[in-house]
Amino acid sequence: MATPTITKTDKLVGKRIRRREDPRFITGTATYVDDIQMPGMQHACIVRSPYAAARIKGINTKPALETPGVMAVFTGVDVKDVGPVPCGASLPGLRVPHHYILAQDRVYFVGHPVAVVVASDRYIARDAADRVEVDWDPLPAVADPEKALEPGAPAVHPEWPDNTAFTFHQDGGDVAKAFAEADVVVKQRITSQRLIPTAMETRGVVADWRSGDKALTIYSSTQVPHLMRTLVAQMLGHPENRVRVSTPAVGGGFGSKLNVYAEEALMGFIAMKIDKPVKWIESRRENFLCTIHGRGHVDYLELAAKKDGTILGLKLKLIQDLGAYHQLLTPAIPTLSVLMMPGVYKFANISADVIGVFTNCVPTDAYRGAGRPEATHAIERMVDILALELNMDPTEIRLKNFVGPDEFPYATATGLSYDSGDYAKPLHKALEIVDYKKLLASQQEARSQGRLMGIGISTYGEICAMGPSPATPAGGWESATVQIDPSGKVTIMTGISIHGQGEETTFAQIAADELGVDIDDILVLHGDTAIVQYGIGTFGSRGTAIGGTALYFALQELKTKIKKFGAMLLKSDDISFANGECVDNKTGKTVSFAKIAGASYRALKLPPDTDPGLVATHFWEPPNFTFPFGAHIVITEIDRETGAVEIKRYVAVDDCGKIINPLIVDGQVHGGVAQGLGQALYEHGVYDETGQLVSGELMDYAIPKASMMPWIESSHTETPSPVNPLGVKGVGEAGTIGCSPAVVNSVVNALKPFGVRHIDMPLTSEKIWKIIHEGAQA
Amino acid sequence: MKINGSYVLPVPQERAYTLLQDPEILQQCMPGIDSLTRVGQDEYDMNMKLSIASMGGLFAGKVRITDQNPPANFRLIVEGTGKIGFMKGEGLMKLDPNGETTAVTYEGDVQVGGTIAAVGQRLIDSTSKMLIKKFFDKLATISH
Amino acid sequence: MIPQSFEYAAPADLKDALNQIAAGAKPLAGGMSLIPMMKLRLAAPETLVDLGRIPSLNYIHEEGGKLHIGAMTTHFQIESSPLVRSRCPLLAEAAGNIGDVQVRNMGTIGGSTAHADPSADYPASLMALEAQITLVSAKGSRVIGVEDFFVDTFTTALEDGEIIQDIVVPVEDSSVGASYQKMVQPASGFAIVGVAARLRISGGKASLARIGVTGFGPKAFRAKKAESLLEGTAASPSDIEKAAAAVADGVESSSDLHASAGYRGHMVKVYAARALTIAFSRVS
Amino acid sequence: MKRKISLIINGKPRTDEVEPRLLLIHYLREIVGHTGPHIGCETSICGACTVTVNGNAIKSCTMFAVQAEGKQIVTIEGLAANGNLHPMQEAFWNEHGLQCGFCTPGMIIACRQLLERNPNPTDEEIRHGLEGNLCRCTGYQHIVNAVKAAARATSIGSAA
Repeated sequence: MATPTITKTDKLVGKRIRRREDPRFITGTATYVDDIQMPGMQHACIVRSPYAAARIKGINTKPALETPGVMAVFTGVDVKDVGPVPCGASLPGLRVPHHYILAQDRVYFVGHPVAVVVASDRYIARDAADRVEVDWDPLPAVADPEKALEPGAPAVHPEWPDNTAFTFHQDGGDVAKAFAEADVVVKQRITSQRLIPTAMETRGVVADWRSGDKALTIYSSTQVPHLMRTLVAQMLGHPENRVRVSTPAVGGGFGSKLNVYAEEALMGFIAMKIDKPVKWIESRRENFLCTIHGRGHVDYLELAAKKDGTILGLKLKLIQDLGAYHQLLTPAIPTLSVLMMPGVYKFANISADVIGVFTNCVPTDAYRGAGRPEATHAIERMVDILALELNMDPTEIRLKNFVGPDEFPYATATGLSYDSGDYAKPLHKALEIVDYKKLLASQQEARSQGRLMGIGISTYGEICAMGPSPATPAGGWESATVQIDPSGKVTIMTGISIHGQGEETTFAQIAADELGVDIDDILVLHGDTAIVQYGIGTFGSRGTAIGGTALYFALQELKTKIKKFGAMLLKSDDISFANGECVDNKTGKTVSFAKIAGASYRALKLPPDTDPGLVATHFWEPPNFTFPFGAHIVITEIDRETGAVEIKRYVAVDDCGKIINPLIVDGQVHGGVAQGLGQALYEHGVYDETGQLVSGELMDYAIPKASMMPWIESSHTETPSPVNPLGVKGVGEAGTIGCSPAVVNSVVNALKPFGVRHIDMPLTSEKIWKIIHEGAQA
Repeated sequence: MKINGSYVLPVPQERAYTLLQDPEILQQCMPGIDSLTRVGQDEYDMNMKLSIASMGGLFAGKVRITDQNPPANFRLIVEGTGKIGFMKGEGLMKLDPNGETTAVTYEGDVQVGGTIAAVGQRLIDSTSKMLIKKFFDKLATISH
Repeated sequence: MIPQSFEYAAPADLKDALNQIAAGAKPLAGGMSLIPMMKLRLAAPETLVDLGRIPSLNYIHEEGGKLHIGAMTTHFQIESSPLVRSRCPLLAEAAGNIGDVQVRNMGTIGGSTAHADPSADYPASLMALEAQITLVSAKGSRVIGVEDFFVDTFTTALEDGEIIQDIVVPVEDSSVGASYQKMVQPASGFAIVGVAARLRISGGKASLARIGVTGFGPKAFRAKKAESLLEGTAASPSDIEKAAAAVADGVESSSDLHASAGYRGHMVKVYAARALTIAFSRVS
Repeated sequence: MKRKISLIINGKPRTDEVEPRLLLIHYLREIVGHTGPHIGCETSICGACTVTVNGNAIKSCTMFAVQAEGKQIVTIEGLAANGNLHPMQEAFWNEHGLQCGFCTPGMIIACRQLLERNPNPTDEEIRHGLEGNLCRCTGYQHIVNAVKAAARATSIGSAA
């Protein structure tokens, strides 16, 4: 059962307890941004480009303005002084196009906003949007990043005809020497297709302007309220302390809401202009067209090894489809891929070239895993290809090349320091669960019967807890405030911005253990810049590892202060604090938590050098990233007649460090696997040659349904991280990162009789059918 | 999206060529055309009401005929934009004499954009083919 | 997400509805195709006549060895009807394959059939069942065979002012086995190809073979060549294989994001063989 | 233009004047004030807007409010009775059948319908029965567990 009976002295960390935030969701009473109603609120509808590239010859807003109920229509000219949509990433020589919040004289992708209609009702706004007349002059467009690099390709931004936003080179060790000494070099082009994040809640913004106070409140479905406040204040040229960003319930983000979009500033701008609240809710079609996409990699890889399977080095040319603009982190994502290219393997030589390419498509940016799934997919596929080349078992080649458990901290070829690990452990556990020997025998048998059964393994390593400040564009620390009320109730204010990850529960578990109070006496607040001290937000599997650690240190500060008050009240200098009371170690006399809290605020008397009240705030800067890892094994069988892939078994053994709540960790793994499986088998954001998004609705873009998901056998090993005192590493993205290579390895393995070495995702039935029946190699 | 097909018109090649260049004939045969106004040499402004099942929309655009090589081949370009998006069809029409009939082969490209492109993916192929078939069916009946 | 304005009527009387339709109003059945199109503004009827309040259009009854199904009968009613399940199981199976539960609760057989989506599930089974479709307008009614009903992509034999009133399918005896097998487009649930097969076995021979195909081309069709290849044989696996290989002879296949024309061409054979094999196994 | 509709929502009768084009989901959310059902797409795929109309689960984004005239509607807000959660709500909570919670109100209504029609479903039947409801967070496994737990709880409840 999910909910064990808890007695007060039980430690809660490590327990499988149900979430404390759930009642509002299961009763339908949670407030999402579209649930916000305000007196006088207006509704915005955005007019967007149907062309991937076009000149705007003119816009006639008059018919729209004349529609009864329409209050205003704005176009590019009205907002040209609003600051650009920000790019937080910086790379040497990076070309940054000025990203106006409404197009000026030209559009660069389908969905580019060109005008906005503001009306008293969303139906009227939609009607009037149809009456905005735009005179277009269509231009040639390019949607494929490799085609965009060809000479003579249409220039996405005329000022940069080579469509190259940046190039980036990273070297580690001596790759030339490694390749010279190699017995074998395997080469492969591997893509990681464009994906559409598809949070179930689309984006949405409500902006509320109080002119008397010059105060602007932005309610936005975002993962980063504080960063949004800083950046939107800059864009609007309004003092940051008079901008408040509040996140209501957020219906999923997966990176797509780790951003500041044109619409946040645009709604702020409109609210200030019309002096009324205004709401914009993205349609699903807009969400597909205008919210960032993920992935978009073409990797050319070469892996050098000795004939015994020892990997010597890796060469990589990475072409990143950036889309038409840089969103918040767009150019930084492929650099993360480079960092994680070595995976869990011990080789010292790497050479990577990244080319960031503009295309007439919506920008790519961080989507669940952000750079790491691409890297893991590439290296895990390359290791399998090498194993195939050397006729080695994929487990053997992995075990041979793993960084050993006694080699941590381990300095990688890309300059990272892996914190802790024991990579063989989850692999052995997974092999034991599937009974690998027996499995190989049954595969032999299946093959002899002509059945196409595949076994696929991925042993992934990832980088989490984003991340030390020098490595992130906007600070990589996190903050927590713990406030104990005079009555002894505890309120936690965290700088992370929770939207499904469950920290209202896990943080309360941590605090309940540290303070010895009932978990029901703890409240976790987040996601509102008017309530919470500055914070960074939720992304990059950082919530618990950094936000939780900030909380841990704030709790330690408070405990010290509590003990001081306890000592004063008990008139003792030998005090311990446990189970919510201070104990005089000499006499055994106790004073309760609530009593101490009351005394601290009443302040009739104070301990020496101690201020009244029980509040502590801690900003924690992590000394390093954390590096979770794990092993996924996928058993597939392919329908020879149709090419359809059936997942017969999915085994995931993940090591995310110390586990605070196994129920929540399992949920994160399941959800991560679903998104990895979506990429492996189904999802593909497809632009046609002219830059039209043809997988433009949920009718054509397949995210996994319940019937498409296998049962996931999830288990764990626990290797604590030395980076933080909680020993946690992070688990938000592990499932996604581990999944796709395991699935593809399994399918390629199933198709071994056809001599196939690699297939690019998604592994559609048709692609596989062609390999079986036409000998086509993807 | 590439599109091609062929159709037999029950008239000789010269006649077929003339018919296919005649704006009045084009107006009668192109599904949904409300008006075709000559604006230049072999260039017409067009208004079209396309309806397929319950879907439909008004399009305004152009019909152009280029690369004439009578009576063997020419290029037909039809483009229109409307509230639900835009479309552009461009095809090389090849006329091969076949006794008293003419085999018309077309080979071209259909581009659509806007809402139609995003939600009509699975229908563009079959719908384009249907519209072209309607065109030739009608042409065959009038040419008699 | 927001449709254009329209006028709305929901008469309880069929005649009333037909008069309004004759005057140009668009009929609204379950709305499962029409309403999403209206929300995307790909459809913008000026007047909708909701047929949902006409009790005389919602029924399933057996009469003269046939099942009569009213146009406004929902997919769920058909899927779960003991009468349909026992007397014409193929239609129940097809209904159960449509979309999802919510769609089946609202969508109707008349609406779906009239929409004539080339990838819809029903048409394959209606073809295999040689359904008769009653069309009605203010001027009167007529009966048309399903093969004549589907004309082209989204194009039917319905004249202006006409709607489907009723669909008639045979009551099957135990010498008939049938099956609908479909390759599902994972995003939308529509058929990439769908094949409905119906076999009567008497004296060890297939005395009747009917095969309907959807999803493959511009409209649903009957695979008559495959049918005749199978009739008179013992419907052995190799007979089925042979017939399945001819299932789409002479029909041009569609191509889209989800399946190329070539792949559809192969899958239609695979699914025809599967449908026939299962149909054969269901003959008692 | 506007039409009067009278219907029963979560057991309470109500009458409103609405434009024919007003979608049932917008009526429920913006006029009635039941913001539990959500809007996740416009093509009737995601199921976040699922409510029951006369006992049938439907997508309220694909129905006009005028079509609901005279009908009985149940939204997520109508499930808990006298302060007690519905067994399906309780099961979603216990089994961690939700993360961001956005699909949850529609999902719970669909799961409730599933058990009404099939009180002891297999895993496969559950997964097939939920094809009209998308969840991007959970990978569905805990949702399947929740439906099974609710089935057990309901059968124990009805046996008692």
